[in-house]
Amino acid sequence: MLSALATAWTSPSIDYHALAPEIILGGGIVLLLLLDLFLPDAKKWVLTPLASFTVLGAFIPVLTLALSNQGVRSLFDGRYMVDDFSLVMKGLFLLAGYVVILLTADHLREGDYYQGEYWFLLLTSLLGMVMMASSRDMVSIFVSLELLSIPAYMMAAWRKRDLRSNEAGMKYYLLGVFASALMLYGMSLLYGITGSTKLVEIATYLGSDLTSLRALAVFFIVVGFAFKVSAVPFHTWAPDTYQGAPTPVTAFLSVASKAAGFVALVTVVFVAFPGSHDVWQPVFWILSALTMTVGNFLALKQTNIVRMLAYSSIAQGGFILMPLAVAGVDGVANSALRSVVTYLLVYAATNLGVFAIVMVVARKTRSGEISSYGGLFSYAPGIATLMTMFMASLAGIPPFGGWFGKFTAFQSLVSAGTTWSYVLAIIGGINSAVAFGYYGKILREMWMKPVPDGDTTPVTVYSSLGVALGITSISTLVLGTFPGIVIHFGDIAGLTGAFIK
Amino acid sequence: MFSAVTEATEVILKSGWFLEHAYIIPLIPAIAFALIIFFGKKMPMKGSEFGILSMFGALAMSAGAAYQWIQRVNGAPEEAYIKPVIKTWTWWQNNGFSFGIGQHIDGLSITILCVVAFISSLVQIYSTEYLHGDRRYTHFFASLTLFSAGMLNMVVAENMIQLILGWEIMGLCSFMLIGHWWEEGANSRAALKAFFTTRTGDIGLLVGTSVLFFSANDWTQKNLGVSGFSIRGLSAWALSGHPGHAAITVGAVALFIACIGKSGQFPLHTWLPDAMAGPTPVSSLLHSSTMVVAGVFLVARLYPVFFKGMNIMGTSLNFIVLIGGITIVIAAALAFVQTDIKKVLAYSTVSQLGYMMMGLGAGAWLPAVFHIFTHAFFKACLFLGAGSISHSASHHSFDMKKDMGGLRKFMPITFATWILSTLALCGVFPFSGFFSKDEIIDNVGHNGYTFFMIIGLSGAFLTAAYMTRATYLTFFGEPRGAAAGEHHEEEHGHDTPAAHDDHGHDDHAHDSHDAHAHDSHDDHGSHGPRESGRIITIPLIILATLAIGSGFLNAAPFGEKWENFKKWVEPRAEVVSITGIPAPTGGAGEARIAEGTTDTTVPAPDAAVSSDSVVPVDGEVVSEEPVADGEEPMPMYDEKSAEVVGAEGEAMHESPCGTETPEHGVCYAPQLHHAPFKWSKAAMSMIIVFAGMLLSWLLCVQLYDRKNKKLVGLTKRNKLLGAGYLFLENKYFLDTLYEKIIVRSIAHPIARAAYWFNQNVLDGIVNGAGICTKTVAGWVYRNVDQKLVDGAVNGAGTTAENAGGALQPVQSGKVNQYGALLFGAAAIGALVLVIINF
Amino acid sequence: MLASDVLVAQNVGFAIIAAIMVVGALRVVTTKNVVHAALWLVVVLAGAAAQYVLLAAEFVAITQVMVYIGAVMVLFLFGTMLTRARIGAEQDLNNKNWFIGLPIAVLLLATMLMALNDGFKAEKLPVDAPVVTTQQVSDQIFGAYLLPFWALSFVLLAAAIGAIVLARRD
Amino acid sequence: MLLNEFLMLGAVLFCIGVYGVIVRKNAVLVLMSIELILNSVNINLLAFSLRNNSVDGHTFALYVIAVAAAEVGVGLAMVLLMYRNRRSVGLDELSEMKG
Repeated sequence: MLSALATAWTSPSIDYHALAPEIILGGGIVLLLLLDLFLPDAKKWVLTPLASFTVLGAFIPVLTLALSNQGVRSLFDGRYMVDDFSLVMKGLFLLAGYVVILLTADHLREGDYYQGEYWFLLLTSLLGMVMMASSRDMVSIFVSLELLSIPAYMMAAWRKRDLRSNEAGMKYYLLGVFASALMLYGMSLLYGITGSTKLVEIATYLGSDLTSLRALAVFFIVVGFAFKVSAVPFHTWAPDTYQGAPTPVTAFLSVASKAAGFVALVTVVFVAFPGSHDVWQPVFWILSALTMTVGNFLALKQTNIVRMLAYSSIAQGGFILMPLAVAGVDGVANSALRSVVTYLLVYAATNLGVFAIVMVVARKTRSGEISSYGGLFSYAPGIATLMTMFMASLAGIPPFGGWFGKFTAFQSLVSAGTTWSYVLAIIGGINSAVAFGYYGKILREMWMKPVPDGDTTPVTVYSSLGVALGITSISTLVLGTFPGIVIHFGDIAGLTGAFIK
Repeated sequence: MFSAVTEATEVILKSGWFLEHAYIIPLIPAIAFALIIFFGKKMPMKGSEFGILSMFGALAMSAGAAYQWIQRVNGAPEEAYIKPVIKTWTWWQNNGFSFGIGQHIDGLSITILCVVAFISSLVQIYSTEYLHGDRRYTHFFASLTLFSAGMLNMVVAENMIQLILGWEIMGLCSFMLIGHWWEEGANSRAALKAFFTTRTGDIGLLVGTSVLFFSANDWTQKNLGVSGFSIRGLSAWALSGHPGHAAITVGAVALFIACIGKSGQFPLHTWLPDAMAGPTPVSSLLHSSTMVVAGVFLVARLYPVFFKGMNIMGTSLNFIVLIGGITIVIAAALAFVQTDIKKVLAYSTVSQLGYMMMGLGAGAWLPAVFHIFTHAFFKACLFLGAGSISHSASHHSFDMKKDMGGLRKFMPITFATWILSTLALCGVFPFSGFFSKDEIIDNVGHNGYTFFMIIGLSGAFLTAAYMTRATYLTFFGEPRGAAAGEHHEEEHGHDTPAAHDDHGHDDHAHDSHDAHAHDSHDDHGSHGPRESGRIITIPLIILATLAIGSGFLNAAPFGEKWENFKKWVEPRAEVVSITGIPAPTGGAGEARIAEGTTDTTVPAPDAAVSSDSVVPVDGEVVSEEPVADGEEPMPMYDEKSAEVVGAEGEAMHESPCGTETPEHGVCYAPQLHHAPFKWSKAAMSMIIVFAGMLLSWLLCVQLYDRKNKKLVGLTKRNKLLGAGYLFLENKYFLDTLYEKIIVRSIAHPIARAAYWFNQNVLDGIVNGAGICTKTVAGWVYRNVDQKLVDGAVNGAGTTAENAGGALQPVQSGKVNQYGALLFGAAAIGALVLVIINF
Repeated sequence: MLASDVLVAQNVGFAIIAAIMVVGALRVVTTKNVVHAALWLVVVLAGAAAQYVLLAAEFVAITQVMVYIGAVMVLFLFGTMLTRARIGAEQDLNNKNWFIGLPIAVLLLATMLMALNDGFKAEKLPVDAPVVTTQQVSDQIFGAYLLPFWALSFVLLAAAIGAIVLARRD
Repeated sequence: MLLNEFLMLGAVLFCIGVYGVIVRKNAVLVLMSIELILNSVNINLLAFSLRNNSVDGHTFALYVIAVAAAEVGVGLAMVLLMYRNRRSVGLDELSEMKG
């Protein structure tokens, strides 16, 4: 008999404070849609500030939640948790979303886009990410994943008359659906084995019996998220999509969407599969090694800047995956989680900055080739300097943020102290050297090459782009110079259900 | 950090404002850098005034610190451990990690600080003339100043993280500076190559630092209360006997790989000659006297780690001494076949760095550090001299064969300073190189590395020989090419590539972009060679003076009294006792040290003295300190106590800082021995040096003056020499000497045997050795250096790119295939996992 | 074997429906006619709905019929028509990847069957399970799974609006 | 009824779907193959729901159906967009970006 018959339905008690970021975002989305419908075209400019205020408004309850001393807020019977980890990640998503809005504002105005719907989709995707950070059961994770993905598929194809943009959207969509199908199959198996969709309960019931099925389920779920973080060999969509999609969308995908994938991956792995590390550790090891290496080597061959950045971001994903390959070793889980969070924060700041510059430069040169950066320093020294800083950060050169992300990743590997972790550390070390090959290429273009067409009119930086550049560059610098700040985030980022039971 | 942990007698060391605030030294150029970046272009001197003033400031502070350090050492008992002046501020920390920034000032850092600040000041002054009118003049000074800040920061660094920071800043700046004239593709290639090569080595630095940190942190936290990044903590840890063999070896090897990259040691030396593509002041500052010694400095700084990790003095061979030895010979041989004067100097630098490494590897710490000191002066002088020639005489060419010759008449000051520095570099007696290089060789032999002593002597021979060749080509003979007033373009004809030492023309490091720099005002080709202006010659003169004089700081031949450098700089291997976990670190004026001694009957008289009061300000000595300059050691100080460690008075090992382990104390430097100076040994090396010069000179006359390029022709001519025929037209006084020694003896009737000897042996040596060296070196240069090593470096890049190319078909653009890859990978992964877990 | 253990009718029903579904699915991926493929898909989806009934999930079965056959299939047919696919057989529906696709599918199937066989062996489903009522499902949707439901509404909204923007002519 | 009967039916449908998405060039047919895969997941979920005596599987299956419907809508919109720009729905033609 199904026992649920006996229990009458009671209205679930909802902690509205805990859900405030989601509610504000949702309200903003609806308002945006309505205004878009009723406003005359001349007043449509209102939508842009509305979108940014929605995001910033959603950020306020994140702050108040972080400052309130209530500890972990558990909603819906533990299916939705607002803990420190989720708050840090929500903050990251919202800020990244805000920067993307800044990047898009002028881009939209100049291009041939549907503005209102674009903001609507962007905010919807952000809502999915914000929910992903708190989801602690498979249904929520699945729906959040779709909520953040489906708008992103369409945003990638948003430049409707551009064949490349179509292609980008189609590839992203198809592979995304394939991956989520695999993940769903894994989730169904997991549900079958454990009889629950709640991650914490799954961890309890996921014993050591049914081993082959358990391995299959865990693997398929990991693959589903590996697609999202574009880990090799599930990365194939990324370069094509990044190249074809409108640049702000690419920035959004390569930062926020990837971070959301990592959040889901980390949540599932740490909360639901702590006992199955025999399955996922080797998988992450191989994924990480492949991702770094293939990403780097393919990046070396690229001539298009966005495509190169796509491979660079794939390779960076490999570094973020690195600590997960040892997270099952006793006592390393915490430092691995901290390292992932730290790396994501640093990476988000740096990569968004890079894309801001790509947009600034593309506005002038109307080209996506790396060679169009020739002589950038001679006519836009500030931009070239900032780009140098971001490149140095991505390459892991102190004192810019990137080095610290790499440092924490290596720290986790070394503290695991197994042979395999050392081998992975060595692979990572070699890759971080190889990576300089293509970052250096850009530097060389900027500083040491003549301007390709001799056109040295200075570039114009719109105010919104300027603000975006300011935010990202200052964060990159501060995160690298005072890593104490980011460590603080990393420290509080305990994952409820995994470490604080 | 230590002061509170001892019960033993404490010695008060003098300190002073400059010592206490040495951390300001790197800040000065760092601030100047920012000023140049923001305001440089608007200033009357385009920002160079900021750079120069900041370097003067740094130099003044370094000098002040040096003075106070000398006071500190002189005021301490003879065998007391001279505690470095250490300060730490926590930069950030999280669980288990505490990263500080601060200063670690001891004799070594003071030495390098002074050298860097001094050379930087001169180079900056020199650059104002050399780069006058350059289009990126301001940027050049910004980079140069930031570079100095990086180097100074590395030198004062209290811990490894700070050191790495400085190290990386230098790497970045060298990239900018080498590629300063990037319009020529070779320059930006060289810049990338330099950065890439050193970055490759830097992986070792990161790995080594992490390994050491994780091995040492617990020990240092518990015993010293400092983190495992702290240089002082690592030194003590290395000598404490606690570290496992594997950990410290891996750490030391990894760090040494970084040093190989930075200091241009074999096999990563190839970037250094290529880096001569940068402007000459850059070569002088970065690639002779400061940046490249960073690797040597690191070894010297963390000497205990390398000492233990590499088993220095333990066996007759270790990694450091081996690499150093190989580098000496390889680089010196390569210097023979260069036509580019800067490349000769570059290889010479590599070779000299090999000496320093070899010295460090063989336990000759002090001579190696002293060689850093002296080498900086004469090598900077040589480089600036080369720059002076190209600037004023050879139309920005550095080709000795085509564009120089006979310049001694036109450039007397450059010539004189060049000769003095060359003599110093060769290690001729009263010049500074003698006191450092000879000491290295001497100590290497003394410490049982006989084979490497021979290598060192051969290196001295080769050094003398190639420097003589370079000198001959540049200053003697007839002016050629540009030096003879020919037009600049003409000498670029590819008609006469010298058959025996042609090297790729593409990596010629012409400073041809000086031409760009001077487009505005220069009158090309309309004047012959002339002496450079005062802004160039005055630094040359200053440096040449120091090339002569600096050796006397540690003139071992004249007895102990002259060994000041040893007294001031060498850390003393005394044991400092510690008991248990120390109290929190002391205040700013932490000037007390602990002496390990059993005699604790006399309480420390200064127990109540607050740390503030022992800080003399601005070099003033606080009178209450019990130890006066130059007086007897403290009465309770027991001579034997250095061998007896621990509060309980346990009998300790005889040499606590050698191979044995102290039980209740730590020490910060290994016990090293110095070879007693012997005139006989000095004489021997002098003979070798002079032999090198002489042979080289003869060869040069043969090859360049007589234009006698082929071995067959030379032999033929030598037969004619037998008739005493051709030398008559020789007009150089050393040719007369040559005639007297060789030709007369050949002609002499009693010298039929000598004739045979000459024909077959001396000739063989002169020609054979010379030509063999040239051939072999040429072969090595072409095949090993340019093809193998370069090939490996470039090949790695090509391989990586090819690997990327091989992967590209996977990215076919077809979405069905992407799907196939996704599901295929999932299927295979699932199959493997299912089978494993079946 | 007792008769009560073996539900002959259900097993036979399952087998027949399963066979039809597999054939239908194979036709979906092999047929040369796009409209036929859509119709075969209807067969598979209807078969799935029947299986859901066998699995005591009537509400899901009804939803399946309404959403898939009622809505999704219509979408597919519209999509087929709007893209002007010919109603008859076409030659150009497949690419040349069958030699990759077939091994992958077989390998994946083998792996999954192996794991399932290893995992659940001959485990039987409960025979007397009552049909899950719609109330139970709704209790869950508006209780524990309220937030995903809320999110789902945004998913559908986003999909609808985005699809309109992408598909409309302008 | 055996649990595995349903699961294996699901697995077979899944793999047929996988075959379909790899070999079908026509984008609409690929979308149909995806529906096969998603349906196999639903069969699994409901079979497990019965096995585990819990209602979660039903709810999950409903969410999957809803999401699948949304996905098909988006997919068909993209196919239409593609058709409008290229007059073709052949996925092979989407290879402007590669390498």
